[in-house]
Amino acid sequence: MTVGPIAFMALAGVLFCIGLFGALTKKSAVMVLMSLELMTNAVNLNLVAVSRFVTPSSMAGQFAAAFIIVVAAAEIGLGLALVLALYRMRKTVELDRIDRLRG
Amino acid sequence: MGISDLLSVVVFLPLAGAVVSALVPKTRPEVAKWVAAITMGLGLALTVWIVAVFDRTASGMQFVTNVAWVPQAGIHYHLGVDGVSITMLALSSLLGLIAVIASWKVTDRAPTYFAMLLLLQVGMNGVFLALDFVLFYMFWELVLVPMFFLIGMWGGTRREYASVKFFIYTLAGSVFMLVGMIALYLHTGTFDMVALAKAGSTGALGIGFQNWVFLAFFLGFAVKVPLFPLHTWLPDAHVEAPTAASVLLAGILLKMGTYGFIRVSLPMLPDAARAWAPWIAVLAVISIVYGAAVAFAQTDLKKLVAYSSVSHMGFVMLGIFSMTTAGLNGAVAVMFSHGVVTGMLFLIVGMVYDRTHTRQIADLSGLSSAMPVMGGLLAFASFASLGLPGLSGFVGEFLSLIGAWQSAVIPHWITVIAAVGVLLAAAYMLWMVLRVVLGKPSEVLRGLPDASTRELWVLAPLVALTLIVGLYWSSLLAFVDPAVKALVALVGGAA
Amino acid sequence: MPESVAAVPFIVLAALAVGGAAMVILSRNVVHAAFWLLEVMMAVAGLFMLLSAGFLALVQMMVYAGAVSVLVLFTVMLTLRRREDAERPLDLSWSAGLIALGVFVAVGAAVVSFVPPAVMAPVRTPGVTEFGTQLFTQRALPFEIASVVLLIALVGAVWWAGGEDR
Amino acid sequence: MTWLVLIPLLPALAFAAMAPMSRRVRTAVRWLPLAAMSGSLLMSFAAFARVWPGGGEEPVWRATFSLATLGGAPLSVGLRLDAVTAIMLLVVTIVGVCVQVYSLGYMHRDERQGWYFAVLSLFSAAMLLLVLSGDFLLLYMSWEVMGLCSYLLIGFWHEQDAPRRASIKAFLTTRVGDVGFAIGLAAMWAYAHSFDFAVVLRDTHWTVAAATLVSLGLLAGAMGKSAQVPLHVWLPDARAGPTPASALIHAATMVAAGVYLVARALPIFHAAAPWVLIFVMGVGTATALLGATLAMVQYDIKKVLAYSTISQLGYMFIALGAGAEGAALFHLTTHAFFKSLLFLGAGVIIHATHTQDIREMGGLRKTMPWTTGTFLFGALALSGVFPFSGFWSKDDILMTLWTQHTWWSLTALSVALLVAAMTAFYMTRVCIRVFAGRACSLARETHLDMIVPMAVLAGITAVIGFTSPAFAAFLGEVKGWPDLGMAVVGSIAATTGIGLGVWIYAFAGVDTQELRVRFPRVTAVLENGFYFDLTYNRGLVETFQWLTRLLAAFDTTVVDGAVNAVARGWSAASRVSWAFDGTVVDGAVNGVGALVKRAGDRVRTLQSGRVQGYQRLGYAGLLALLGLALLVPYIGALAAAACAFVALIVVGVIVVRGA
Repeated sequence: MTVGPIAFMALAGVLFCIGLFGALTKKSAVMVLMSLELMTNAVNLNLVAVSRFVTPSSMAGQFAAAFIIVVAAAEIGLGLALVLALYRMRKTVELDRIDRLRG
Repeated sequence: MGISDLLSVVVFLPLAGAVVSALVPKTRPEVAKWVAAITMGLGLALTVWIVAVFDRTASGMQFVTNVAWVPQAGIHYHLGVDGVSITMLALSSLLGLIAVIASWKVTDRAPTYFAMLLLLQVGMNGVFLALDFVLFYMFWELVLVPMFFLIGMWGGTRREYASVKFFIYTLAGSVFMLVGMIALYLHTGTFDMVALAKAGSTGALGIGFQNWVFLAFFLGFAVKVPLFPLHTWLPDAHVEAPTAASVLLAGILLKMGTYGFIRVSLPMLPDAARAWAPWIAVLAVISIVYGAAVAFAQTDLKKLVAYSSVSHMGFVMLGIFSMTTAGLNGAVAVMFSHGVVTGMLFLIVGMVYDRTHTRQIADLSGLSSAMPVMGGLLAFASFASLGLPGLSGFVGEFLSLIGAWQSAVIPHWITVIAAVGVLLAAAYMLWMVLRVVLGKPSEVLRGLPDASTRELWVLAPLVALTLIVGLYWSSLLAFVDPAVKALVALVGGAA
Repeated sequence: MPESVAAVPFIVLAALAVGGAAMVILSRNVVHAAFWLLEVMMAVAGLFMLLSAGFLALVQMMVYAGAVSVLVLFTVMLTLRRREDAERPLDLSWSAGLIALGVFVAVGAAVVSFVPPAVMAPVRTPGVTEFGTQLFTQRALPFEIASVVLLIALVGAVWWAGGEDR
Repeated sequence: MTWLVLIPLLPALAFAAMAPMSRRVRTAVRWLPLAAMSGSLLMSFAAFARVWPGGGEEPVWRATFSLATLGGAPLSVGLRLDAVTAIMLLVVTIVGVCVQVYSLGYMHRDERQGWYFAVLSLFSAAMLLLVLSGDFLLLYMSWEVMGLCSYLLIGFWHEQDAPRRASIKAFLTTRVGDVGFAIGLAAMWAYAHSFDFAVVLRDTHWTVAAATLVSLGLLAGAMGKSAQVPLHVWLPDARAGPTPASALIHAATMVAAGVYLVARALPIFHAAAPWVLIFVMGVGTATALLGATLAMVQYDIKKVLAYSTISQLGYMFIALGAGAEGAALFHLTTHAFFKSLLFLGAGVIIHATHTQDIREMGGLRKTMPWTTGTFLFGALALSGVFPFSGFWSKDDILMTLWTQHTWWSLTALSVALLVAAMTAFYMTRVCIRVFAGRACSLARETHLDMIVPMAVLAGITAVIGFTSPAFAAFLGEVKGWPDLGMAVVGSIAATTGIGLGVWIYAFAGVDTQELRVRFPRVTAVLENGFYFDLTYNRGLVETFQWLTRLLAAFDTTVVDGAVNAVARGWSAASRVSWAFDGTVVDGAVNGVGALVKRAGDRVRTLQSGRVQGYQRLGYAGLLALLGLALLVPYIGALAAAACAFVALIVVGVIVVRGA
C-alpha cells in the first residue's frame, strides 16, 4: 500500500494549523516561537513532498526547504535573542503585557 | 565591460558609495563626505562620457542593457537612454554632486546623511534609465525612502510632519501607478516599456481601458509633478528639507512625474492622453497662475521658490499635453532649466539662511549691498526663473507656449492664460528681488561675509548652464528633438 | 507517477508528528513543550527520509533537533525565575480555534482539489550527490546569500542578547 | 560681411567682461563700453556705406543661425542688414556714444558707476541686436533684454524707494504688453511656421483673421514698450534713473523700439482687418494728446520731457496707423537726436541747480550759455520750428495724413496740429522758466566732456531735417521736399504755441497758480495724470495683492486642509461618521455624544497593541477575502437580491405612509 502527495499535503496542513493555533493563542513569547517553528516545518514538508512527486528530477523544492531551514534557524536565533532582551527590559515574556502600540 | 554597461555603473555606483559612506564611523564625517563627493564626481564623469558618445541623430534607446531578471513573470533588467532621459540623467548627476558639495558643512550624523544622498542618487538615476516597469517602479519607490529620512532627520522644526506628509502623499500616488502598471501587464503580458509604447501606438489597447489606466497613472505622476490641487506636500517638504534635499527635490524628484507622463502616459495611452489633454491643460494653467499668485503672497523665501516650482511645472505639463514637437521640446527644456535655476535659487537661499538664520523676506533687504556677489547671483537666478531671453528659463516657456498655441487639443484661451502666467512670474520674482536684493541692507545682514569660494564653485556650473542653454538652445534641444519627434509621430499629434 | 511511498511508515511518522504537535500546544509545562517540539522535528526528519530527501533529513536533525531545541531550552531556562514558572495556563481561545479551523478548511479544500500531474519517473532518483553538486554550482549565489543572512542573524542575535555591558 | 556681428557683440563682450569684476576694477575700466560702442559706431558707418544708396527691398546681407530643431524643422534666428537697419544702427550708435561720453562726466562721482556703464553696454548690445535681427524671435529676445537693462538702470539707485518701485513698474507694465507679443509670436509660428521677416512679411499669404490676431499681439507689445495709452504709466516714473540713461533708453532708443516693431511688421498690419490700422492711429492720437496735455502742467523738468516723449511716440504711431513707415521712422530718427539732447541738457541743469523743479530754476542763460544754446536747439526742433529737424519729420506725418484724406486721418491730423501747438507751448514754458528771468542759483557751466556730446547732438538736430527726401529715397520711398501749404500750417501751429507761451510766461505774467485754484477739478485730473496710476493701483495691483493673499490662505486652509483631513486617520473619520449616523438616522440629538464615545471606544478596542490580536484580525481578514473570492460569481445575484429587498421596503414604506 502506498500514499501519494495528497496525504503529505494534508499532514502538512494539519501541522500548519496546529502551529497557527498555537501562535494565535499562546501568551508566552517562547511558546509562540515554537508554534512558528511548527508552521515552518509544515511548509517544508509540503515543499519536499511536492518536489518529490511533481518534479522529482530538479529538486527545486528541496532547495527551497533547505533555505527555509536556514532562514528559520536565523529567525529563531534572533527571536530568542529578542525574548531575552525583552525579558531583561520588562522582566516578563508574556505577550499580552507587551502592548506599547495600544491606540 | 562594454559601453552599454555604463548605464548600470552610473546607476549602481552611488549604491556602493552609500554602503561605504554608511560604514564610516560617526567621528570621521570628513571621510564620508569625501566618499560621497568622489562617488558623485565619478558618476558625473561617466555621465559626461555617456553624453559625449550619445548619438544625437538617433531617436531610439541607446546603450541598452536587457537581460532576463525574473523570467517567469516577464520581468527584465532593462536599461537604456534616449534624448529625453539623457538630459534628465545629466541633470541628476550634476545636481547630485552639487548637493554633496553644498552639504560640505553637514556634521550631524554625516555618514548616514551622505549615504542617504547617494542612495537617493541611485533611485533618481534608475528612474530615468529603467525601461522595465517593475524596475521603474522599484527605483521610483526607492527615491522616497532616503528623501523621507533626509527631511525627517536633518530638516527644520516641523520636519516630522513634512516628511510623513511627503512620504504618504507620494506613496498614495504611486499606489495608483502600481495599479495602472499591473493593469497594463495583465492586458498586454509585458512589463517592457518599449514594447508597451509600441503596443499603445498601434492601438492595441481600447479607449475605455486606456482611460482608466491613464487616470491611475495620472494620479501617480501628478502628485509628483505636482499639479494643482495635489501640490500641498511640496511647500511643506521644501521648507523643512535641508538645502541639498530641496535642490534635489525640486531639481529631480518633480521631474520624475513629468518624465513619467512623457515616458508612460503619452506613448502607451495616446488615445486617452488626447482625450484628457484639454482637462490636464486646464489644471496646468491653474497651476501656473495659482502657483504664481500664491508665490506672490509668501513671506518665506523658500516657500516662494516652492510655489514658483508649482507654476513652472505647469508649463511643463502644458508643453507635454500640447502633444506637439515644440511643446514637448519646451517641456523638456523647462524641466532642465527649472532643475538648474531652482537649484540655484534654493542654494542661494540656503547660503543666506546659513548666515542669517532667517528666510523671512521681511528680514532680508539690501542683499546686493551687503553681499554683492550673493545678491547679484540671486537676482541672476530670479531673472532666469522669470524667463528672460538669453537665459535658460525662456527657452522652455516660450516653446511650451507656441506648442500649446499650435496644439490641436488645447484651446487658445488656455494658452492666453498661460502667457499671463509669464507676467505673474515676473511679478512675484521682481517683487522678491525688490524686497530682498535691493534697498538698504537690513540689520541681520550687517558684517556677514559674501559668498565663499566653495559656494561660488557650487553655483558656477549652474550659472554657466543657464547661460549656455539660454544662448544656444541646441546644446540641450539637439539631444531632445529626435526623441520628441519620434514620440509625436507615435502619438500622432501635430508636427 | 514516480514510485510511491510506503503507507505504513508514513502513517506511523504522521501520527508521531501530529500527536507531538498537539502535545506542544497542550503541554502546560514549557520545558515539556520544548521536548515535544523536538519529537515533531525528528518525525519530520523521518518523513524527509521517506521522501528520499536524505540530506534535508540530516539538516533537519542537526539544525532543529540539535541546535534549535537546545537554544529553546536555554531560553526557557534563562527566563524562568522559579521552577513553578514553567507551569503555564493552556491559553485556549475559541476565536483562534475558529480561525485555525477556517484556515484548515481552506487549505484542505485546496489540497483536495489538487490533481497531481502525470510525471515520468526519472531514471534514477537524485540523491545527496546531485544535491551537493547543484548546491555549489547552479545555486551557489543563494547559498552565499544564505550564509550572509546567517552571519547577520548571528551578529544581531549576539547584539540583542548581549546584555547591559555594551 | 560677417563683421556686422561685431556691432552688437562688442558692447555685449564689454558687459560680459565687466559683470564678474569687483566694484573697484569695474570703475577702473569704465571707459570699456565707450570703446566698444565707438567700434560699433565705426562699423555702423561702414554698414551704412554698404547699403548706400539704399532704396532696395532686399537686405544687403543676411545670416541665419539655427537655435534649435523642432521635430526636425529648424527654428532659426537671423541677422539682416537693410536700409531701415542701417539707419537705426546709426541712430543708436551715435546717440549711444554721445550718452556714453556724457555719462563719463555725469556719473564720475558715483560709487557704483562701473555697474552703470556695464548695464548701459548690455543695453546697447541688445538694442543693436534688435535692429539687426532678421526675425521676430531674435527681436523679441533682445527686446526683453532691453527691458531688463531698463529695469536695472531705472532702479540704479535702489537704496531709495522711488527708483525701486519705478523699476518694477516699468518692467511689469511693459511685460503686460509682452504677453500680447508672445501670443502674437505663438500665433505667427502656428500660422507661418517661421519668424523670419522674409518669410512672414513677404512669402506668407495671411488670412485676415490670422493677420489680425498676430498684428494685435505685436501691437500690444509695441504699446507697452513705446508707452502708448493705456500702458504709458511707467515712462514718467522712469525718470528715477540716471538722466543719461533716460536720454538713451527712455527717450531715444528703447521706447522707439515699439515703433520700429510696428514699422517692420506693417505688411501684416496691412493684411489684417482694416480697423487694426485705424486702431493704431487712434492709440497714437490719444497718446499724443494725453502726453502733450500732461506735459503742459508738470513742474519736474524730466517729467515734462517724459510726457513729451510719450506724446511724440504717439505721433509716430499716428504715422504708422496711416501706413507711413518712412514718416514714422524719420520722426523716430529726428526725435532720437533732439530728445536725447534735451535729456542730456536737463541732466546738466539738474546737476547745476540741484533740483528738478522748474519753478526753482531761472536765469541760467547767463551762467550756462552752452547748455542754454544746445537745449534751445532741441526745444526748437521738438516744437517743429523751421529749419530744425522736428519741423521736417512732423511735416512728413501731417502731410501723410492729409494725402490719405479719410475721415479718420483728418481727425488725427487736426489733433496732431493741436498737439504740435501744445508741444511748442510747453517747451516755451520750460525754456522761459529755466533760462529766462533772474538767476536764482549759483549754477555754473558744466565741463567740456559733457558739453561736447550735447553740441554734437545739437549740430545733428540742426541739419538732419534737410535729409528728408534723401531719407525717404534711402528707404525706397519717393518723396520730394515738403508741400509749402502744409509747412505753413505746421509752422503756424508751432508759432501759435510759442507765442502763447511767451505771452503767458514772459509778458502777461499770468499766475498759473490762480488758474489751478479756480479750476480745482481740472487741476486734480491733470495732476493725477487722468487717474491712470490710481486706477491701476486700486483696480489691479491692490486687487491682485488681495487675491494672492486670499489664494495663499485658500491653499493652506482648503487645499492643504483637505489633505490633512483625509490623512487624519480612520479613527477620527469613523467617529465623525458615527456622529453623522447618529444625527441623521436617529435624529436623537441627546444620543450623539454617547454614540461618538461608543464609536471611539469600539475603534479603540481594535487597537489593543497586542501582536496576536492584529495577527488574528489579519487571518480573519484573509479568510473573509477568500470567502468573498468564492462568492464572486454570485455577487451579481446577491446585489440584485439586496436591491430588490431595499426596493421592496421602500415601496412598502411608501404604501404604508400613503395609506
